[in-house]
Amino acid sequence: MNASPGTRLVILGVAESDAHAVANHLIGMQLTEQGFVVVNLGVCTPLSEFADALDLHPRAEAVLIGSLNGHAYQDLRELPALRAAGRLARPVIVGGNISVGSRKSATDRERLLGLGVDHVLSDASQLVLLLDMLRAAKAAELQHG
Amino acid sequence: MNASPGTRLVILGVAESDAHAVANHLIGMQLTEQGFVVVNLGVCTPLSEFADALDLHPRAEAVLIGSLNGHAYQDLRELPALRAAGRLARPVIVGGNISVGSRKSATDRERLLGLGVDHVLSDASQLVLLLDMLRAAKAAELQHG
Amino acid sequence: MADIDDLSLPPEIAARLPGWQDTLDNFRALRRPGPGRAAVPFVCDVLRAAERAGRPAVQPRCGVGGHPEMVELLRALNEAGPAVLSVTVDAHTRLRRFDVASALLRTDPTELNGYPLVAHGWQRGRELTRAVPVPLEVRHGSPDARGLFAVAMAAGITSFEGGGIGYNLPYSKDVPLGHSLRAWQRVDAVCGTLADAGVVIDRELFGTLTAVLVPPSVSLAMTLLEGLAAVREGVRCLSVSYPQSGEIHQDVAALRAIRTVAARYLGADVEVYPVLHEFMGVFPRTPEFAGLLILCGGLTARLGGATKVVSKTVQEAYGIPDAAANADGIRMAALGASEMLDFVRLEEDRIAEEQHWIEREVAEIVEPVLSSRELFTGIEEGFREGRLDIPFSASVHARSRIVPRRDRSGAIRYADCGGLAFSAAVRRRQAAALERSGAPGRTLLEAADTDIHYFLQKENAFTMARRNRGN
Amino acid sequence: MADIDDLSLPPEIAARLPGWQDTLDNFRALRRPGPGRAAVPFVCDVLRAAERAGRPAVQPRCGVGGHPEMVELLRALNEAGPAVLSVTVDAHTRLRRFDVASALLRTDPTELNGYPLVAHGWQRGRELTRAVPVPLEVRHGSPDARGLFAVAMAAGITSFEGGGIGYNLPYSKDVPLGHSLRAWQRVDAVCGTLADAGVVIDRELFGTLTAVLVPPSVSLAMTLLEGLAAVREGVRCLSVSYPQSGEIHQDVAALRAIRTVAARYLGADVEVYPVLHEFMGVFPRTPEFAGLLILCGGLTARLGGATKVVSKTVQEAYGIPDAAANADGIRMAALGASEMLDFVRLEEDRIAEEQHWIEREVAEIVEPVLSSRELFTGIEEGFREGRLDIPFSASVHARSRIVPRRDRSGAIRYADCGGLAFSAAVRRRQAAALERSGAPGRTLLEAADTDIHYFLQKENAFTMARRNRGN
Ligand code: B12
Ligand code: B12
Repeated sequence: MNASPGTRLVILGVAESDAHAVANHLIGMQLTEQGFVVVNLGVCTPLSEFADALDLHPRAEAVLIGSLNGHAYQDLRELPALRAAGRLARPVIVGGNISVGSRKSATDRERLLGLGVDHVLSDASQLVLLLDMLRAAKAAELQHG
Repeated sequence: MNASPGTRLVILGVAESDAHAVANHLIGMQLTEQGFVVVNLGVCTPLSEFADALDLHPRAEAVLIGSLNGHAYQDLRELPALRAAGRLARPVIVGGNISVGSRKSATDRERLLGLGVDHVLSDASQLVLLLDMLRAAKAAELQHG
Repeated sequence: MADIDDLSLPPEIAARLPGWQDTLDNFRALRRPGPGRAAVPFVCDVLRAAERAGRPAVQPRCGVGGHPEMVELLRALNEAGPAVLSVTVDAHTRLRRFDVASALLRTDPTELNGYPLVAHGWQRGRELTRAVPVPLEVRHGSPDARGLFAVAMAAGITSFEGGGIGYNLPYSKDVPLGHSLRAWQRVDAVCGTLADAGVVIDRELFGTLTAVLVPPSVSLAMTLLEGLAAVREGVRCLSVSYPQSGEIHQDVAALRAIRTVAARYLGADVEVYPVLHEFMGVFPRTPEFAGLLILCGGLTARLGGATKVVSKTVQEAYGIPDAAANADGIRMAALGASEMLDFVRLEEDRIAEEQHWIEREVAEIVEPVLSSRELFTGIEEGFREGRLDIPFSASVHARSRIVPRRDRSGAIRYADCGGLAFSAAVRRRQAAALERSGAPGRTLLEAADTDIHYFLQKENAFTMARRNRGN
Repeated sequence: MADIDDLSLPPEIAARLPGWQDTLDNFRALRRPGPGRAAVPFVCDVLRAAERAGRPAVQPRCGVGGHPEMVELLRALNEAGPAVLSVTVDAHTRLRRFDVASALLRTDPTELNGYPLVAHGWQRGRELTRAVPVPLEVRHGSPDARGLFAVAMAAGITSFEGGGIGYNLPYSKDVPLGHSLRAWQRVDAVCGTLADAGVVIDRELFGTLTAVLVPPSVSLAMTLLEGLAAVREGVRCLSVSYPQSGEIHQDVAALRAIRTVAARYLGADVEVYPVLHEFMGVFPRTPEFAGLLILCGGLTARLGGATKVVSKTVQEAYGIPDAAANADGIRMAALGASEMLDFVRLEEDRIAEEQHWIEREVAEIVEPVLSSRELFTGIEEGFREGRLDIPFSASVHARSRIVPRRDRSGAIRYADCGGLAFSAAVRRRQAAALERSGAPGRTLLEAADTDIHYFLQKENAFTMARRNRGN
């Protein structure tokens, strides 16, 4: 996990109450194949552990959190507090099945954004595109800002 | 069909545009088994032919008309005119599937009653009961009225 | 060569038709891509493709009164991927009450239980054939369909259902067989002329008859007689339909027997495609049970080698289905015929035995007719004397002395062969099948009622058992 | 004799429990009719009855956060005639975050993905067991379920799912196997005590594991090891579950192998019931396709001789189902297992061959463990060294070096056997099955993705083909 400074690094994991592992395995493989260094914290990972991992790997471009079991909101509740404490200062990208029940509403997504989640994806295939866009936006910011 | 005067007699048939024969066969058999004389006009019978049959068999207690194909209202449209001309002066009992479509409404039934249909049944099993009740009511009427 | 003039149409229909050459040109134009639309194959093209693919083509029944509504319905159903779509005609048009159909069309088209093609006219018919990329079939039930046929041809519809027996006896009270057979002879003759001109019309024969408890050999015998009449007039593409009894071994055997019987009697100049009509009797009422029957219909069609299956819907028990239920039915039937159920094997011995007897019964029914001096008079005499017969006839021209029953397995048997000239061997087998079924003491009426409501009763039993924790 | 005290419960749970005698009395009272309610059988009674009847009992998963809502849900589902109902527990409770579950219960119970039984407490649990005339099972996923188990027993719930392997590796990140195995040992020991007192608790082992592409021999090996541990503690009734792969020959073989393997290794003192978990992987999205898979699950269960089948719903792909969809799922699974599909035969040779190899693979996986000095240390060492393994583990305590793939028929094979000590013969057969499937050039990731989305892809192919008129 100590890759050369040029390689891109992300932190990946599954939300605290959630044990769904398959997407996590696949996304980890996929990002690795695409040249990323993936710090994979696996399933059932409290938000504070994501913050710890970021402290350890400050180079990380983003924090990727999967949540399939419907508990995304509850499991990410500490985000405002952690951010207020200056931690998790990276784009937090959440993906999966973000609320309980078979009929979803737009408010599910808005609630997460309200917590400070930066992006909600339903499909991992858009992930690399999003990471590239975020990096480009950051580069532009550094240049002009 | 020239049964002894004591036996009960009904006129049975299927509405003018309707070729569904199975219920007609079964109801005919059933009433015969129960001791009725059944004048069965069969499928595709215009209302005027029901009236002709009643003229021929004035003893008939009721006129039973099946309609399965959804065209009951159109097929019975002449009823007010025939009644105005003094014909079909017996209880007209309609049974089957009385309107087009898989969702039925109460107005389907009301429209038929509005034409002068006396009873609408969805199930032939209530038929003998209804005929018995009609006969009892008539007897009572003759006694008191 | 027969053409539209030979149909002896009533002048008010004849006067409004386009010219013969225009009708031919329209058929040909349809098969090529047109402005803003893909080429539309003929129904016979679709059948050949399904035959090659080894999976039945799926077709729903569908017809509503209004024209824009009909266009919309076809487009909606097309989304479910049918191979053929139907123009199911209303009951008034079937009985040539064109004036009643026209009047209702003006006042309230939703009162019609089908699309009144004659009242709408061939120009609107052409709009239908161009509304969707799948070909259409007219499904009706007219003992004498000459007018409807002429309009359908002018519209460019490449499949036309019916025949002198199957569209008479179940569909009208008192049209003599001689009349209907000869009316259909004209239709077939025009199909022959069209075929010579390269426009092969698929003629589907309605082996479903009165739909309720039809013994397979009765169905196959009737379509065989109609098929002979059609081929004689030059028809080149025949779809022979058979109604699902629901006992799969019997159904598979019957579908397979359609091919052997056709090969034996109809000769090599005609393409014959077996078609399964999904269960045509009293339909179960719950979506699960109805859905299973529809799925099993697709499976039965594939295992029986049917070229086409006409699907049903979970609303069958209630009334004419809405578009959504109809689309679901198409998909369910297609799923039943799909590779998803390719693992299903049946008891082939049982099927072979069943098929043997069906073929024998058909032979015993039709061969006396075939040896009569003339086919139509043979048929007329047969029905008059009861040697030909169907159960539950709507028409006074069949005796309905046949009494069908289901045996213990659910297969349809003859409890009374009526006047059919069956051999002792056939009679013995039929009796034995019912004997084993052993439901003694029931009156004929109770028995008929039980057998007619076969799936409804199974459904009720299933539901009750589950209520009572029997699973 | 082990009793609740041996569970070493946290004091806040232990303090609130009823006495042991009260728990026993409650179980016994349930089995008798009570005021205003019928007797409720034990789950093991239901399993025995299903076994005798030769048709699998049907059970849905179900659990919502609120108590009145849960009672209502059980009552609604009961209408569909399940043989057993579930109390599916929320994820927080599974992970022993009882405080979080309690907090959510106060603020918004609909935020919970299951019924937090511990937070509700055993008194409400008793209301559940009396709400419906069918017995309940707790389905959860707790590596250490001692608290939940104690509450379930106090509530009178007669079936409890889980085991030291199957409820650890798929359900948590870092609970050592030694811990979970020993926690479940306590649970099993209490079940032994209860059985001695005449209260036979059904213990279901979660052979489904991580649910996605689980090779049958992995599933059977894990439940066999758990089964040995349970029997050793006195468990008398074991349900051994296996997740439908969707390839019916493989599934039927696996279900049948559960019986032979149990007979060989578990001895005669325990009743063993094979259970099919309807397809547990990525579910198709259209109601027709999902419905077919549910129906086929019922069929597979019956043909494989399963005693029970746990049903799915057409909303599986979307989220926790509503009551109506769940009830439909029960009926669909039951219909698939009903006499309606009794005509279906399978290629028995293929099944027999498949079963032979599954049994052999299981033997090769478990026998080295069985020959180790102690079962639990054998299991722990096995996983540490990769001789025991499961694919896609959620836990760091399995290596997940096994790489499963589907072969051309859809059956699940080992593309890489990881550290499993398979013989050359087993490896050859596995390799051959995949070779024939020939999908060269694909990366492992692409291959995994395709195989994981097997039914979704079939569904898409079906839909697209129909859109393009391929039928
Ligand atoms: C397999 C499975 C399981 C297995 C998981 C095994 C394991 N450890 O991995 C088992 C059987 C153990 C299981 C357990 C449970 N499950 Co589950 N499970 C499924 C199932 C069938 C498939 C999930 C899967 O593996 N998919 C394959 C992967 C590749 O796809 P995916 O997970 O959907 O991921 C894609 C996207 O979501 C997204 N994505 C996922 N993660 C991330 C992360 C990021 C950063 C991004 C950008 C994108 C992204 O991209 C992926 C690829 O496109 C789904 C239903 C379905 N889809 O058919 C239910 C489902 C997810 N499970 C569900 C539930 C509720 C549970 C349980 C809580 C039990 C319960 N109460 O029913 C427990 C979990 C307990 C816990 N502590 O969390 C529910 C969620 C309900 C809801 N949200 O309303 C579902 C939808 C089933 C249902 N209909 O009820 N489950
Ligand atoms: C068999 C059948 C046919 C056979 C009929 C053969 C024959 N000649 O008998 C065939 C295939 C030929 C056929 C044709 C048509 N049919 Co049809 N047919 C059926 C089916 C499947 C069963 C009917 C049946 O025989 N039932 C058995 C008997 C015993 O039951 P029953 O008819 O329901 O009768 C009971 C009650 O209705 C009542 N009852 C009936 N008559 C009477 C009379 C009296 C006096 C009383 C008191 C009670 C009563 O008591 C009976 C016993 O309880 C039904 C759908 C279903 N139920 O599953 C559709 C159905 C009746 N048909 C229908 C239609 C529309 C037609 C057609 C017009 C074609 C079309 N457009 O789809 C043509 C008829 C053309 C015409 N001229 O009428 C529709 C009616 C739609 C609506 N109302 O919305 C139905 C509901 C199918 C559907 N879902 O679309 N049909």
